[in-house]
Amino acid sequence: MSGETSSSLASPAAVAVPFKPPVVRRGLSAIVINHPTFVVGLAILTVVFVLALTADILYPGDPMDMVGPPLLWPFQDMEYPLGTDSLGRDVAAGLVYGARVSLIIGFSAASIGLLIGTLVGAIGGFFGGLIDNALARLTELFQTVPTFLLVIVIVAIGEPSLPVMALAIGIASWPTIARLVRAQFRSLRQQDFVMAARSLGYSNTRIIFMEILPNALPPVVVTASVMVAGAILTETGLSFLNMGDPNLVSWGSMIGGGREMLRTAWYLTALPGIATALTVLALNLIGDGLNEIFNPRMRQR
Amino acid sequence: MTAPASSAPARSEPHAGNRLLDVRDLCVAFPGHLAVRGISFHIDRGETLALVGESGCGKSATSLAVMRLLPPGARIAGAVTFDGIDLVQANERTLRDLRGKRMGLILQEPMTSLNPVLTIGDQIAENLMRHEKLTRAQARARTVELLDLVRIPDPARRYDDYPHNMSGGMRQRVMIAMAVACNPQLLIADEPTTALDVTLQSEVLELLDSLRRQLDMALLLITHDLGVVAQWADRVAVMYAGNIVEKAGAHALFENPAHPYSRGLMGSTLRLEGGGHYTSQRLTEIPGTVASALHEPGCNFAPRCALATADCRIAPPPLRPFEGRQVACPVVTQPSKEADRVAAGR
Amino acid sequence: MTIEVRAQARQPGRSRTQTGLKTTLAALALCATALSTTAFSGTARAETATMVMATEPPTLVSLTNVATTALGVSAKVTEGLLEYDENLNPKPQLAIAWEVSPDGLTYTFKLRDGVRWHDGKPFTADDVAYSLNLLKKVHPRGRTTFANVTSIDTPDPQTVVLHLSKPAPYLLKAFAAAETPIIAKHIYENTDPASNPNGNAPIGTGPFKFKEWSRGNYIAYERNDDYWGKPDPKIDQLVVKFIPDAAARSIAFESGGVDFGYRTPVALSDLERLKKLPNLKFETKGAAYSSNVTRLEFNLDNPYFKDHKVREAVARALDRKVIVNTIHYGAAIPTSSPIAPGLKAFHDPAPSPYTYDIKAANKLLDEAGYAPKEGKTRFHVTLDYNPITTEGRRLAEYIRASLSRIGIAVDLRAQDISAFVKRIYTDRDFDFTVNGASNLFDPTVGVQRLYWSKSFVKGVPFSNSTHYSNPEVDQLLEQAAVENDPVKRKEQFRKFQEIVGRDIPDLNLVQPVFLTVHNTKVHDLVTTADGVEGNLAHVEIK
Amino acid sequence: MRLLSRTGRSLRRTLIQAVPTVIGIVILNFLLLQLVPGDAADVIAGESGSATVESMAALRKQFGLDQPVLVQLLSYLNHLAHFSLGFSPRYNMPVGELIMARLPYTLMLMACAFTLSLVVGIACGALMAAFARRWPDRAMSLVVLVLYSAPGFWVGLMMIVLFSVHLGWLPSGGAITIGANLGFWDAVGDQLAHLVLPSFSLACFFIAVYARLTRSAMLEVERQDFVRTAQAKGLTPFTIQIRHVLRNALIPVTTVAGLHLGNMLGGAIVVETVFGWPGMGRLALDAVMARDFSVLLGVLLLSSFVVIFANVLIDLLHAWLDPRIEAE
Repeated sequence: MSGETSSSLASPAAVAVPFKPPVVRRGLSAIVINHPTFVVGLAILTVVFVLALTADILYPGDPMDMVGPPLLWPFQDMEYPLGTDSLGRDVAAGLVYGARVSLIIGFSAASIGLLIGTLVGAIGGFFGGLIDNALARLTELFQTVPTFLLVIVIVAIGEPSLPVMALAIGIASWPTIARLVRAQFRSLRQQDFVMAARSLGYSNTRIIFMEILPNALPPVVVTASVMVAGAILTETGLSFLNMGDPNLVSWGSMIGGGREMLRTAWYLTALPGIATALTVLALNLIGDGLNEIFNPRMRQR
Repeated sequence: MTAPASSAPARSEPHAGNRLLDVRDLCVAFPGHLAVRGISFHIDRGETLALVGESGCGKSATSLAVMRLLPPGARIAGAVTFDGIDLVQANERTLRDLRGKRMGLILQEPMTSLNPVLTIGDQIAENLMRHEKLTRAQARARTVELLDLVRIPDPARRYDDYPHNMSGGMRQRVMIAMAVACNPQLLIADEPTTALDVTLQSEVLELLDSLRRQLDMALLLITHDLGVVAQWADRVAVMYAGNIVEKAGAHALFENPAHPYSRGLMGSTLRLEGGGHYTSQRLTEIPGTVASALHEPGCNFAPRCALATADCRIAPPPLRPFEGRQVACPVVTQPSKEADRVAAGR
Repeated sequence: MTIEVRAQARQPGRSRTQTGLKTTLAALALCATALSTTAFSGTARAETATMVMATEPPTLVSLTNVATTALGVSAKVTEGLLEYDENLNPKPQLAIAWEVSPDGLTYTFKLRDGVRWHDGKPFTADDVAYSLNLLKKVHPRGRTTFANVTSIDTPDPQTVVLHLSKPAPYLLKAFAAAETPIIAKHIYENTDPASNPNGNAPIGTGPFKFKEWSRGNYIAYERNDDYWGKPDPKIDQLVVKFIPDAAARSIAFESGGVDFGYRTPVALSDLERLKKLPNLKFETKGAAYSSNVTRLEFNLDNPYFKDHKVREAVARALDRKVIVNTIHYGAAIPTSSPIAPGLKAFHDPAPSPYTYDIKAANKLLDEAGYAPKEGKTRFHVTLDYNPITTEGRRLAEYIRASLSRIGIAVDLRAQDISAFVKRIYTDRDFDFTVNGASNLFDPTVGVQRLYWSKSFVKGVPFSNSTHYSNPEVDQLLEQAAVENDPVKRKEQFRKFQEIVGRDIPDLNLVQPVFLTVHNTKVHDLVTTADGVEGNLAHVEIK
Repeated sequence: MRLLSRTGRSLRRTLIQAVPTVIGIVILNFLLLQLVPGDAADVIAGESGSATVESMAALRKQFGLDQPVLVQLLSYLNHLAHFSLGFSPRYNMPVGELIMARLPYTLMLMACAFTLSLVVGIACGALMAAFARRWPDRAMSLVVLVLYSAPGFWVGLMMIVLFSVHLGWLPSGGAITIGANLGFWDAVGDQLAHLVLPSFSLACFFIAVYARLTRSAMLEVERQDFVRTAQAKGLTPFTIQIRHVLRNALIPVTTVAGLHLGNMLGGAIVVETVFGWPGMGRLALDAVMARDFSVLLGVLLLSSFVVIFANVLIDLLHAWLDPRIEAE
């Protein structure tokens, strides 16, 4: 009991509270301080985005052009700070253009997956009964077939180019979203606000898209970032097996190209690998951050 | 409902030997909320002290602070001496040896305070084996005895049941068995019957009290139900917004509540003996809410208190002796006509 | 009295958890490493030679399927009549003597006596006759190689006589084990040769007997104790191991996991580094039997490449020196002749009339009427490349970069081997393509199929993909196919190379040099023209 | 006893559910594969580097490619009805036999990778939960995230360089040291040595998944009341974390564990290529390249069975872990 001794009626403060209770911050500063990982993730992703957008300005030439002597080590010749590959192509240009390809594939594949997954999940979850059962079987079917093999078959059907790869990865990755959305819809369907909407005579489609979907979105948004990360990893896997688009430099094709020189020029594999890992890491951090922001219960810890 | 068998002797000089738990100026703060604002009380061996107050007044925080089980974000200050050991300064090892062995805890929600994937017998035996160094077989036998002690039918078979196989009342009995397993000196029951329906409540409380006598345990009973206090507590401490506003013998408090808040509480409880019918007797309400009074400099209750004067708003009133009890209200403890009038008017 | 505030921030009793879990994790890591180090130091092995290959062969006998991987393993068990030295001069194997009649219409072979099949049955002339007749019917090249053979008879168990309708000067060089496997009549008679189980567990006369094939993993052969070529073979067991990844193969050579490999088993980029290692040797001999040529084939029905000027411009835009050094890291010989330098007897070293000259190439394209639009691009074309070798893709990328310098924008198109073959040879849906073709042991068998107008057949891979037809070339090829006099034949092929060199229906760029890499403890590995594709009878581990 | 009856019931239920899924897989993939350009005959000709009209026709007949698609599908389905996966003309042996030679390797790799990812994942998750919000938790979360983000084959390649080339501790690829005719135990040790790198490379993604899952599950459980009861019993934190918190956190982890098997099998393809591991993944890849659809369908079917069967096992583990389920 720190502070004054007891005295007359004026009486001491019952007890001066010896410490200041920890303050809870609100608003933007709260997000920054409570979720450092989210901010770091966002920062890395913005850097990668800026690089991808300004690729033309940074390296105007064609990244696949053979501009320098082959197999230069990074910082060996300052004109090519990150060195050149076995054909004398500038690795730095490759990484920058690779960022563009990887992001395009990542986001387009994820959006295809999201679209199909949300539709299947919503319809299945909302209507239930036979439709739900059939769609659940379909989701399960796609889930048991090894996803990567499905992607390979689809890419073998179409010619290995950017759109075909994005479609293939999208088609192979929708089940995860479908399961999630279906679960959300099945629980949200019984909520009162749906009864209310029905009583107002809204059509089913309006209820699905205007009423239930907005409520089902938070977990979907969180999984979306993970799906983009997964799509980028799958693309690197495809390019590694020489199934990538030959007209485009992508991180996967750089890893694949550098694979043979693993013993000598290991930087050719290491640099794109690190670039991929960093971007995917950023997306995962954002996913985690979103999860914490949307999920207030976690914040009190 | 019978009156409590005997109320503890009126405030008497605390003789150290009999003193079990002595709390001095206890403060507990959670991030952004000061739950307990410097309270002091004590419990003697074999005595039941009730901590009563509305929800949010910090009584649960106090019980957890005593056993040092507050969640990580919380801060604690003051002195909590249990049988000569200062729990605030004690290190983890000593605390762990105390918990379960010399202090038992009973939580409020029987549905969630038992591990759903372990049998109830194992969960009790776990406590025995931790402190009593018994073999598995001895612990099992002792547990069956304990289950029988808390009047659970066919204890040998029920040993291997899971919590979800039992009713709320049964589960609370298991909690009690678990808490008293090692014959602790102090039992802390945090609203033990709030989640049960009325018939079960008295059964469980009666069991709790008989065990207390049998095993000569002190009981810190935390509740918001004045009926429970009247019937089972020896002494009572009334808490309001993190402070103890009145400490008195249970009998004395019900006879003549001194602090305006105590009086308000008493007023807003249905009294059967008075014979009053709801049509004739209006229950008095205490205006305002707890939150609104929280940040006042002086006495927290001032904004809602009928007797509030200028003095009340200067500094938080200390507990002062008054008619054989302790009251934290300058108006009540100062012999002035106006106070008597109000008191008589009740 | 000040009360020192003890932060409750730590959940009570944390320190004990940290130590408890930490110890278990450390223990886990410890036992994992201990386990691996002890197991890996295997005990001494019986004398085993381990050969490495990138992919698994579809069959172990090169009868109906002559994939390069099948050629690599077939001869160890199934031998041929002859074997050849570096200059393709025949040496005895199952046949100890051979004679060709002056008019080139009768071939007589004297067979080795006392030779037994691995299942103990005697090897006789009937087996040889049956084999040659079967090869003519089912072997992918059998039809052309034995086209002129009308009948085969066996006067006695040790003699085989072939009768031909027309002379076949190349025929005597066709009897290597992998190219013309001699199989047992009693095993293949009235069975479907393609699905005969012998393909997966072969019985032959060779120095090694088949022991075990663990799919995707390895093939194990054991020593044939009563082999006719005693004291060969000098090793107890031959193992063929499959490692698909080039970097992993380099590591296997370095760490001694494998003893030898052929057709440049390691990544070209690793050559320079591996050559410095004391325990590895590099052999250029042993690839004479099938020299490959890497080519850029134009589709002459394509509007652009129909025009000779455009083809010449492309020819002048490609620098063979860069292809040799950058694409093949020096392991290739520049050539502009349709006949590979490897076929020394027929190769015409005369240089191509179209030397590397970017300015001339641009002028040609202007003359051809393709002025560059908005600054740079004259026109767009798509380049397909054969996906089997990694060099194919890198060459395609070089061509794309080079042609962009003369205003031709090239889009690459990737696909796997099946889609590639269908697009080029069945659908003919291509502008130009990077492809490789083996000249085999004689131009008539290996080169004629690429330039002979009659061999332009839709759906038949590695035929005349350019759709080239030049009556004078046809006549020269048809004469050389039956010309007995070697001097005249050489002149006919020289003239053929000169015309094709001028017409350039396709650009022959380089002949990749196939290196055989082996550990220094491996001796007498390459003793014949087909090198490691031979029966490895003389191999020794010292 | 409870588990036994439960096995029967869940096995029956899954098998009944599995039949339509399997039929669906066969038909979906069979039709999908008809769209792939080129066929098996083109592949063999492409590999041989030469062919004649007759040899191509003979190959097409041998592969049964000259019949209409529907006939091919029906013949495949009737093969299936007789529990045979058909005959692979390219490898000249029954598909069943071909796959059975590769199945043990894939099962070994999958089992090893799956257990490794579960054990290490849960251990890391528990450690991170134990140190929640302090530097060990932050550090391990970062390491786990890097594992989660880096491409599996890239990690594999880097490990080969480190462990096999520089340190020489582990073999760089393949399944066993051939021809070393080791004693039984040496052979097992040798097999394990070959298994370490590929299974870790395949598992590293899933270690991250399970670690993050366990961590959030444990943090969730720690807020439950019964943890406070356990603490009130004065149990050591280690006992509380393991007996009470982890034991309950395993339930949500096992439910999700089954979902990842599908793409673990997919990931195996790339890992098998990097390590030259003779598994079904690479066989499937080669089958796509070789347009040998009977082998590809065989692999798809068997991998679906592996996934379905594994889910049954996980369902059992789930029931064992959570007594409340049995009360359904």
